[in-house]
Amino acid sequence: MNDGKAVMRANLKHFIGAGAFVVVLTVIGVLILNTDRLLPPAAAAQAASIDFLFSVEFKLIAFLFALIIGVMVYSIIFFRRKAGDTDDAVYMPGNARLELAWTLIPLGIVIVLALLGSRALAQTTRIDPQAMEVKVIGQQWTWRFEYPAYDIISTELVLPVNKQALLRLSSVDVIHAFWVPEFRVKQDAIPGGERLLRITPTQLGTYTIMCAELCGRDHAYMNAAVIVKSAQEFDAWVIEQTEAVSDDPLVRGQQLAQQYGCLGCHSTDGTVIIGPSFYQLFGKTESLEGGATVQVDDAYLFEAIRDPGKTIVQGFPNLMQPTTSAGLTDEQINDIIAYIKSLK
Amino acid sequence: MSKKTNFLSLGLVRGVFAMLVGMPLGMGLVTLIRLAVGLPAWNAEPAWVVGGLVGAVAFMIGVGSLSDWFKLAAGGELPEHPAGAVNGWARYFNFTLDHKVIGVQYGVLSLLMFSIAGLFALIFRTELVQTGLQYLNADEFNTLISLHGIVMIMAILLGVAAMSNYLTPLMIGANDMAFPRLNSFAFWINVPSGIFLLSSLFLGGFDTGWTGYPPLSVRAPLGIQMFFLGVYLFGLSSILGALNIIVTVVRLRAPGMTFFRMPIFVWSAFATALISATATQLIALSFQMVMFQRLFGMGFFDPARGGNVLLFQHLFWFYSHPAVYVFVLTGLGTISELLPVFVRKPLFGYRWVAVSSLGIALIGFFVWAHHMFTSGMSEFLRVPFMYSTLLVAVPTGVKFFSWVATMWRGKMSFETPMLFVLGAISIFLVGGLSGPPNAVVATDLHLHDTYFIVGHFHATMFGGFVFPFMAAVYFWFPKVTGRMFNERLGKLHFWLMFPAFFVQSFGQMFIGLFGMRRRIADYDPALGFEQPNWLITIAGMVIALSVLIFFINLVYSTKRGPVAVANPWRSRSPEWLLPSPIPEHNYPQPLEIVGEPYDYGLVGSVFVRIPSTAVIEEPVK
Amino acid sequence: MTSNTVSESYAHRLATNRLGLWLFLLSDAFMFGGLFITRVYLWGDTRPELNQTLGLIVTSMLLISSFFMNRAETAMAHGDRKGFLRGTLVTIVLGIAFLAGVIGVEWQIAPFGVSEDAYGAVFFMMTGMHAFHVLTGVIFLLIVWNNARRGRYSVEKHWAVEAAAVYWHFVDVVWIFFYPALYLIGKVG
Amino acid sequence: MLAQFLRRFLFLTAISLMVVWVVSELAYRLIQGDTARPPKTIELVIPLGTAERIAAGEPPLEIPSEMIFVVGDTLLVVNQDRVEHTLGPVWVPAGSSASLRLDTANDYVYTCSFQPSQLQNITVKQSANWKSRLAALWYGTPPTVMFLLVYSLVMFPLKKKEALSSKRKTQT
Ligand code: HEA
Ligand code: HEA
Ligand code: HEC
Ligand code: CUA
Ligand SMILES: [Cu+2]
Repeated sequence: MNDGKAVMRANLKHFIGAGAFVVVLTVIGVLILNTDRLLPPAAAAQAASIDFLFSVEFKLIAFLFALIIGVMVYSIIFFRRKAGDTDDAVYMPGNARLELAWTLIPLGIVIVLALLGSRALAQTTRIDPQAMEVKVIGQQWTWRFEYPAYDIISTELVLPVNKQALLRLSSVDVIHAFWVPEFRVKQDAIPGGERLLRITPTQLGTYTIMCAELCGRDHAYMNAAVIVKSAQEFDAWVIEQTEAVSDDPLVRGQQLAQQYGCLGCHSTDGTVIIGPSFYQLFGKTESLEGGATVQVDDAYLFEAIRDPGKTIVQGFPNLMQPTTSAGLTDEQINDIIAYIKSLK
Repeated sequence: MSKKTNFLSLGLVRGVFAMLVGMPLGMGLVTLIRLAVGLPAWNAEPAWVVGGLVGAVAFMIGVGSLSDWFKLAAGGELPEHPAGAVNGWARYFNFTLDHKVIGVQYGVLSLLMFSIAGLFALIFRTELVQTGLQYLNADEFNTLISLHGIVMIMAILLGVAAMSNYLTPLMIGANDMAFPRLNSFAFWINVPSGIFLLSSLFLGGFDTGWTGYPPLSVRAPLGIQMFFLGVYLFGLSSILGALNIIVTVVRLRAPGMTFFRMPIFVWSAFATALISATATQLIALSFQMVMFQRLFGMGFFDPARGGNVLLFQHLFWFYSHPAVYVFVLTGLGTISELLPVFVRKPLFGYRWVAVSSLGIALIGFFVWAHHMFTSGMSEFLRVPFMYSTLLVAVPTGVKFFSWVATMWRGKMSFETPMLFVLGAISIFLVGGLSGPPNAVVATDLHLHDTYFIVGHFHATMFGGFVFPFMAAVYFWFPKVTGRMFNERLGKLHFWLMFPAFFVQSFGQMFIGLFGMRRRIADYDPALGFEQPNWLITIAGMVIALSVLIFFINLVYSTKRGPVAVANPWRSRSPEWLLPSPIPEHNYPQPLEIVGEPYDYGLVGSVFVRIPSTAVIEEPVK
Repeated sequence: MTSNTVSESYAHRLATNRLGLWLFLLSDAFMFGGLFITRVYLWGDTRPELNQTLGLIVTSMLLISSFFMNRAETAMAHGDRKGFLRGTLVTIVLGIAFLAGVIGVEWQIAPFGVSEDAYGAVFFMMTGMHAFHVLTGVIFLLIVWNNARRGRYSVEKHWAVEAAAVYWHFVDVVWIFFYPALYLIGKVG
Repeated sequence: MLAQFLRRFLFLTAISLMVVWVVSELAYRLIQGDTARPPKTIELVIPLGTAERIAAGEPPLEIPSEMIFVVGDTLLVVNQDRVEHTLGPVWVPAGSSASLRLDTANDYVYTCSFQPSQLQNITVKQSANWKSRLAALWYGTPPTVMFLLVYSLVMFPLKKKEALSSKRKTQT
């Protein structure tokens, strides 16, 4: 076996050359991967610690990439076989000390990275006891936001700036995920339990909430707006919303059908999205799975909304979940029925 | 013994016929049972599932894969080494015991599946060039990405099996696998599997992605049952094939071949097999549970009935994470195997590289939950999984550093296989280095389910499987066919594929960081992703073009290529001692291993000796 | 180590087969392990109300069958074909009785349906998958029994017998984990 | 050889346990902040005059805004006010006290009569109890053992039985 040191001394020139190459590549890499340019603008307090971690990781990546590729390209250039040379190269089967070094140093990096990661995770989940609560309910393929403190239901998420929002995420059907790229953090909304996400918006503006977990056909379109307002504007919005409740059941019904995502599956113009259209639904004779027919009246509609699994319309899959309408009171269902009736 | 080959003498044809008979039989059976217990006679789901299972068994009977076992069960004796019943090209379409034929069968099926899945990718990529939906509707799009994913994964598993089947017995000096019949069974079961996977396209497709998370998969169209069936069967194939590899490596090594004298490829095949043989059960179980929830209404994943949707993810990823190391380890083994040959230097730190494979495989069992960082696991549990995931980087790093040290001061030459090896190293490096940002929980909160992940895994899979597989095909092509491939076309293939791949992968990572989600049929024009998406698609097409060139090269060279010299790469590995193509029972005499496998440059060193014949030394210069 | 001539010897072949079988069982154990985890995950420290007497009866039948299987195998190793046939037959009968107990009785009297809740799902899945293995074991034993009756095995060469026996014991061991998981652990919920 | 292997396995398991314990403890400190402590009883005093202040729309005095607890904590509400107060399920007559055990990690919002919003946020976090520590060891140790084990095979190869016995022979 060759003595590793002797080999090293003999190759000082190559080491310096390759080393310089690696340094240059690293610098170029760091310049290219400069985080500001690779991520959307940050708009939440949680993004800060994540972006810091990104910048650390990108620098590490730039260095490691340069290290391997640099030496490799150097070898390709300087250690190529000359034409006609059929001899083997120097016999260099290994060096335990080197191997140990490149096992232990990465191990150290890994542990440091894990600890940095834990700290950043802690910062993103830091609790503000005064946080404003919002229930976020995902359903194929809409979002609904409920503000328990103000009794508001909305299809857009409106948040006051610089105040932590505690989002309680849940889903009525399949798994969805709440994500706003500018806020960085992401959390699945799963059926059968609430999951928490904390966001402290720091920039005014309108962003897009995207559903980040494949949830069926219109997953790509499962977006909603998140509007970050100043404290005063937010208060104004709250007042506007609470006063906006109409006393016309028809209007309320339409709003509810919008908010509860009914219109995501039921059209109002006769086309079939997923379920039967609401258009001219009332009064018609519906044939049900299993052969029965039924005259669509108030009682039937109420039943079909409250407990959709009970009667399945012929030719449609049993996709509408009882959880869809679980949040609706009886009056609210009647409002929706009033709305359906109006669609003639 | 060679019979006249007619159409029906091809096992494949008989199998397909049998399957066509078996499926309606199974369906009829279900219908009869349903009638008997008083249910409505026709229900598509159970009919297709049972029909499929019966069809698969019928296929295996038709191929002739079960005949020997039936004979054995009826009390017959089996010859240990029956002469091949069929010769010539027809062997490749029949039940056979020869591991080399089976290896080629795997390889060809792998490339076929690869092309089909690649074609799917090109179709949905074309859709993504512009915002809005032009050619596909959302359901078709979702079906295509899901099928692209799973068929590619099947292609990888087949490709891995191809390499390890063909090479492992040769490299350890064995004449065949430990269980040749099982080996053949494990191959042929893939054919109905592939048929099922693709048939889901015509049964409504499925819109769940390859991961098939419930409750979405519970609500998906009928096609998903065919997807489950397909995965079930190729999972079975994986398990049986892997078991065979382990036994072969443990029991059939030539005298003198200790574990630390095995060619490095065998190490990685062994490590891979350890994963496949055990973890695969869990994906089968998780899919079976969804299947049963659909068929019998069992409430595993229905929270309203005490089920839990996260359970599925735990079971699924317990397989599917280790599976990604199944995808790469043989590829990395190939890199380690070929590099010394083209550098003419020993593999630096052979033992470290060897146990690194084992390390990756074993650590890989304990990291699955990193796919679930945002799914709502308990908060603190994410930390140990972050740590264990990052730990995998260390043995992978050992491999990289050792490769680079192997190149250092070598005498590198750049034939096509070597180009693919170097390409593989650089691409896998990109893929690997994009792993830690995913593994660190805080940054994964941003990256999860974005195109960054898509970029990450295409880089790892291209670098860890596609490129090494192509390197392997070029490298062992003369061994398999006895002819050389066309070097020019090979280089053209590489120089098209390599840059195109970087464009594709970096493009994906770039838009992912900026907020492009995975698995979306359409994206918001305001985000400004049209141009990068257009580039990615073009890159994908260039890759496809290069693959087409590859196929042309293979087909042409198999027929017309110049006859290869015995050991064109001057490799020390034992299979190069044999004539090409290799005779049916590999080694005429048992080998004797007398040295280290990679002692290039050590004067007078010998790895393999065939006793009683001349010592086979370094080929004459 | 091995040479190719050795690799054709029966003893070598046998050791190879053994390794293969044990690996297969290891693999299968992962599946059963997955089921066990499912039970822990979904049931936690509760369990359904099941018929304890029946549970005890079927469990003892399976355990006793393992004893007879062992006797049968020993008989074969000593060239006692009659003894082997007798022992195997008892094993088969007990195995079928176990199946009848679990599927024929327990499934019918279980206080929940398949599709009712997580109790039903897990219970039927665990017992079902196990019963499936018992069934294959019974078929395997029948084949071995039939071949033994026709004198296909000898004292030296009876790998199929050994394999069937090991497989049977394995299925038995799995039940030793499943029985408490289903019948004993946790509060009745 | 097997005995040798097992001995090494146990030894490395011990080392890994230690390594993982150190790493996870550090991570835990970072994540949990002030909740890395055993459960205890915490007093919440409702001072005299709170009801009037609420009626006047002013925030109450001396009621801590940080209401973060650890699983197993007991919240003791001491009412020094002249009127009765409620906090979620707890009813505290004037001048008396009542306690609330916080057994499940969750974020609670209890209705209460001593905050202007009538709501009190209470967050109960999993403490660094032995259960979660054990979980960390449980998930972190196996990979570490595997890691050390495979590399130990290179650094310190297992000795073959023949080698061992031949050594013994030469010694005697
Ligand atoms: C061939 C397949 C393959 C391979 C080898 C890997 C390797 C790795 N993967 Fe990847 N991964 C996939 C295929 C693969 N992955 C797939 C298919 C998915 C998506 C599945 C889906 O959802 O559909 C995925 C998703 C995925 C996720 C989930 C992301 C998400 O959905 O949110 C994570 C998170 O941790 C991850 C991490 C890693 C890590 C840390 C490695 C490591 O093994 C990488 C190690 C390598 C290196 C780090 C580079 C070389 C090392 C050095 C130079 C040494 C020094 C380095 C350091 C000290 C850091 N991968
Ligand atoms: C080995 C694995 C592998 C390979 C090689 C590829 C190759 C490609 N992949 Fe794939 N991909 C996956 C595995 C792979 N993929 C997986 C697992 C997923 C996840 C799925 C999911 O989310 O569930 C995925 C998802 C995925 C996405 C994300 C979809 C989404 O989330 O919306 C995209 C998008 O760009 C993509 C693109 C491509 C492209 C352009 C190629 C190109 O490189 C393809 C190049 C083309 C070919 C290789 C075909 C060439 C052959 C011919 C043209 C010859 C035809 C001739 C005959 C038929 C004889 N893939
Ligand atoms: C996931 C898609 C989906 C959502 C969301 C949804 N539905 Fe449905 N709905 C269906 C389907 C599918 C059917 C037909 C099958 C059935 O009857 O259950 C249906 C049936 C109905 C019917 C009976 C129609 C008829 O022709 O008899 C009514 C009424 C109805 N839905 C109302 C609602 C209301 C109100 C909401 C919102 C609270 C809603 N749906 C949300 C899918 C949906
Ligand atoms: Cu909801 Cu995707
Ligand atoms: Cu993974």
